Amino acid sequence: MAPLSLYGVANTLVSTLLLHLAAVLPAPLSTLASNSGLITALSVLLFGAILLGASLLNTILLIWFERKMLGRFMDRRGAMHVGYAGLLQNFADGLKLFRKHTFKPRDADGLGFFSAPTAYMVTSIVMFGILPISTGWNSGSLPLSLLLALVVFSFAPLFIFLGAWSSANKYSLIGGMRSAAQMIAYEVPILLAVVAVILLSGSFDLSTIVAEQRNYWFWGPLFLALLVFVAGMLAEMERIPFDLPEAEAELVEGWNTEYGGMLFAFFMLADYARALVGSYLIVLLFLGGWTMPGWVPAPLTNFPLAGILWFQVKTYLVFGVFIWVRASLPRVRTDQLLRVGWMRMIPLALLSIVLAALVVLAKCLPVFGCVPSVGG
Amino acid sequence: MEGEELSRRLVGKFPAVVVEPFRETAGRVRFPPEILLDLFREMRDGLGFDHLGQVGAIDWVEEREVFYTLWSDREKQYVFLSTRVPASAPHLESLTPVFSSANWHEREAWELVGIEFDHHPDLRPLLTPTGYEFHPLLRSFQLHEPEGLEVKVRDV
Amino acid sequence: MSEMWINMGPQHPMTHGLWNLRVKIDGEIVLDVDPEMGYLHRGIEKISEDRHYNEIITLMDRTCYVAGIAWEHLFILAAEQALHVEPPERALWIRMLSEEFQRVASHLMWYAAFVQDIGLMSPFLYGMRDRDLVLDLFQSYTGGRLTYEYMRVGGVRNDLPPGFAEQARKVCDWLLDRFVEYDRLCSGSDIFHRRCDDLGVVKAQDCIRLGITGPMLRSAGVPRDLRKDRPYAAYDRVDFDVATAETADVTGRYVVRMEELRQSVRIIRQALDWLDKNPGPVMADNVPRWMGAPYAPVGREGYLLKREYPKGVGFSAIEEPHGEALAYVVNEGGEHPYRVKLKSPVFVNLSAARHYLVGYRVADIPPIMGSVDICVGEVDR
Amino acid sequence: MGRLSAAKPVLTTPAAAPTAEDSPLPMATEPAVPFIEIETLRAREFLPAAKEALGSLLSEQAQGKLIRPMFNWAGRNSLFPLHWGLACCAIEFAAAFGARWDAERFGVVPRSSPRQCDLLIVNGTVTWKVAHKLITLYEQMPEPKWVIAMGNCATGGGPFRTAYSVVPGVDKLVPVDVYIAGCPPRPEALLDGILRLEQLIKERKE
Repeated sequence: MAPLSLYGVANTLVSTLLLHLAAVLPAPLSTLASNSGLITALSVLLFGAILLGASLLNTILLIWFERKMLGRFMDRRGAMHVGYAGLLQNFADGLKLFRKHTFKPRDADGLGFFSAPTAYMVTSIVMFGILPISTGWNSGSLPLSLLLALVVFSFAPLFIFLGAWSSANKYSLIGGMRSAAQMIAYEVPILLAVVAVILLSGSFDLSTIVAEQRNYWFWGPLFLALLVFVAGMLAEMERIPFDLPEAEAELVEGWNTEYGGMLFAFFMLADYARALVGSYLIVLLFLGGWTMPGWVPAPLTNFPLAGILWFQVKTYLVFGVFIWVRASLPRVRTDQLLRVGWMRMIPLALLSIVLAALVVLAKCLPVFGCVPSVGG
Repeated sequence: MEGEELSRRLVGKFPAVVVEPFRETAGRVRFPPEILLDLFREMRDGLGFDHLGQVGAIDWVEEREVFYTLWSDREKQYVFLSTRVPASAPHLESLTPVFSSANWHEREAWELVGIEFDHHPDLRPLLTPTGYEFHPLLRSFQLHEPEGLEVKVRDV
Repeated sequence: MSEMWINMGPQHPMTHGLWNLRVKIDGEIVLDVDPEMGYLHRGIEKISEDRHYNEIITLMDRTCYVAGIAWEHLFILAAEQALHVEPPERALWIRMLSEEFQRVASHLMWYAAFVQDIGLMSPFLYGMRDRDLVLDLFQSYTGGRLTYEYMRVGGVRNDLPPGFAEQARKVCDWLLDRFVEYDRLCSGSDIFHRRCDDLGVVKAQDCIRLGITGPMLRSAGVPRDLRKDRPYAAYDRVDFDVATAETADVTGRYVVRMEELRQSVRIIRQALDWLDKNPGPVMADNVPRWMGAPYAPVGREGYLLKREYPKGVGFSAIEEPHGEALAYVVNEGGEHPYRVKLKSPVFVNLSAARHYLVGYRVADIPPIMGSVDICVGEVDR
Repeated sequence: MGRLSAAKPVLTTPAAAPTAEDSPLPMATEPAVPFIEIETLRAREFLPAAKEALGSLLSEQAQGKLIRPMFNWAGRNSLFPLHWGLACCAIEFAAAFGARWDAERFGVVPRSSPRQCDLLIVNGTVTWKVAHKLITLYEQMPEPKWVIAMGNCATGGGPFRTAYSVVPGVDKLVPVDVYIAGCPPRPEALLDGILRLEQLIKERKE
């Protein structure tokens, strides 16, 4: 079965359009229209636009999902009256914030104040171009896509701190410093947990990592790494119990206290984009990505776009766990968070690397019956 | 502790003190303002009334009354103490050296009734806005309907 | 980062009301605090000098808006002394029942606010949900959810409606089940203990020195409860225990309040049983009819009746949900009290803020202040 | 209209006026303002003019039918009130976000920072001590913004009307859109007030 590819779709669309154009256009323009470089450029643009739009829609749907789920956890209903079951609620929020007056506090530093949310938003959305959500549905198979993803993912504290510093507000500043400390502290265990995955799969390429999980998903052998990764992701996403930078009770709104209007919308959207990306990463690294285990009947996995569907189902389940955690756990304190990060998470992550190495050794044993795949 | 016993134990030491019966408490002790600190030390250490309930003041136009309520865990009883200072010179020694919890109570009594507590560590207004010039609980301070108020409109 | 002062308030999610906590911090460590009060100073004591006794009840409800009945009760006890009026027995029991219901509602409100301070999101909704059930009961016999104007000099305004007892018992059963759930969500969580243990410690000696009362004092192991030590209403005729804890920290206050909720339900059940068996009047006979009127005739000079009372003073103390509240009412004849002095427990508990906040972290301020259970209305009055 | 009149004087610069007075019959070939200057002026004028043209196009054609209703729809369906408890009404305000009334159904989510709010619910007695803080908060909220005076105290001082420290009505300080009566109003009344405010926003013309 030839897998459907987003770039393929975009390319087909653009080339068909341009070929038809070339047929009607006069001579100099028709050669230009049939230029392969132009076709590639336009296809990439279209691909990007589709990817961006779909990802943002998905993010907005995620916000809706969280609001409804939280409502249920809290014995209430959440947004109901805007659109069917409140589906349009977040669009209303976004439009309203778009219309709000954009302003800068008097003492704020203009450059940092305006550029931080933008950069935060951009770096968060770029992630969607890197992560494959099904075969062929990413920007191309980069051999080091996992590393690239993690690097882009870890830009965030810089921009958060920039925004917090330039808003000239003490609460923002404390929030920004907490945020930077916490994200940097949890980068390390995340990377170490990822090392375990890399050991087991033998690749830095996310597509390969998913393909390696065709026999068994990595959450089984790498359960420890999964725990570390999930905890780290909770800290990276700044969600309860690790939402200290925005700790509402003490820091008002944390680092985005001074942000309003569209800039606030950027922060919000980027936050949820990061949450989505975090869930994507967990699904990709530990839960088999878009693949389904063999016992799932073929009709359920064979239809077009089945990969995307199952990937999204898994993502939302993972995010549902995050919501569940958010609804039932109190917030920890900064020093506790950092102590747990440096003194518990890192040893656990190191242990998980050892375990991964053992599993790699064990893969050569015939008991597991799986293909030894280290190094390709 | 009944009123008679309280009276017996206090009047021996402080002849100027008058103990009256007061409903549902051990009694009401009227004392001259000069012996305030000594009396309260005796109440706390000697009689075991170690918990300061409240400090309040009443404006009786010519003079002002300051009253204190103490509680004893041993006796399970309140005792009510009061003293009077002239309205022309409403000065009274601060109770904070004996009961540190008197701090805010005295700040409140100062700003509402205008009793000036000498040697108070931090006699700032507590409830009224900074720069408020009146002692609102004085009888001379009249309430009025807000129609008479002039509200200054601020240009935004 | 060097030392700096930050203002937590008056608009801050931590404050649960209208006050300002100025905090001097070095990094995350609190070096000094300075509470600024008075943002909700409404001059209740002054307005009371201008109102008829039964009109002051309106103000008392608003003095502490989460424990309106308790403050009505406090004032009524003092006013009855000052006016030489004795209420009938059934009124006492109804007052006690109301006060215990108010304690449940107030503690549930505290629970809702406190769990939000430590970052728990959903129990806030659970606390509010269950509090609404109690408020429904209040509504069935007083007509109000927060501000009741129910008690009168000489009794209470009206008797309980028929069917009230069954409904109240149902609510009690429901609440007891829910308290188990609350405990599982809070004290059953490891993070809760990591956050709240050894936090905001005020030992018994310091509590007494600083004048702290209520659950804060009981959490330090001092079993002082005016309902036991100096029984008013009918508290000497019901069976209940004083909840105490030994740890003197935020967890201790949580434990004390949770136990008080259970004890309140216990008192409520006994009161309901007694009220079932003993019907009777709820207003004293010797009170003039116009004294029970809900409002005075309009006009400042044109009263229909010249209201003159015998001179007297009244002093009352009750165990309010937040601690020990005192009232002192001076009646110099005439229709208005000469002076009403109210002592709020939170006022004193808050004045000791420096003692239990300095040395902890910024992130500890919300749980500690949450455990104090602040109601700014009664602090500023 | 205001924008049009503001754009016009740019064409007749003050430099041109004295020349016209000095020589009442200027030569036809010699423009009053040097050509290059006119071109610069025109270039400088282009952006505002284009903006205005676009704006007027939008305002006349689309704004009335599409854009304004759309933004009004968004604005009224996502009102973020300021998380601020003043007094008694704040408890009912909190109850309105509780499980039974759940104001989030209507997209009403309280935010703690005034920068992110568009609805100031004055839920309680405003004293003179807090008055200037209230005004600051109101000014910190970005436009468009609305104010609901919840309860009798915010509306007109309530039972504390005669007190020396109480503002007799918050409309002395900030413009109020919706008044809710009650002491305190029930959560239903608050929701009703919010729905009335939504109606106001729906009919908004600017």
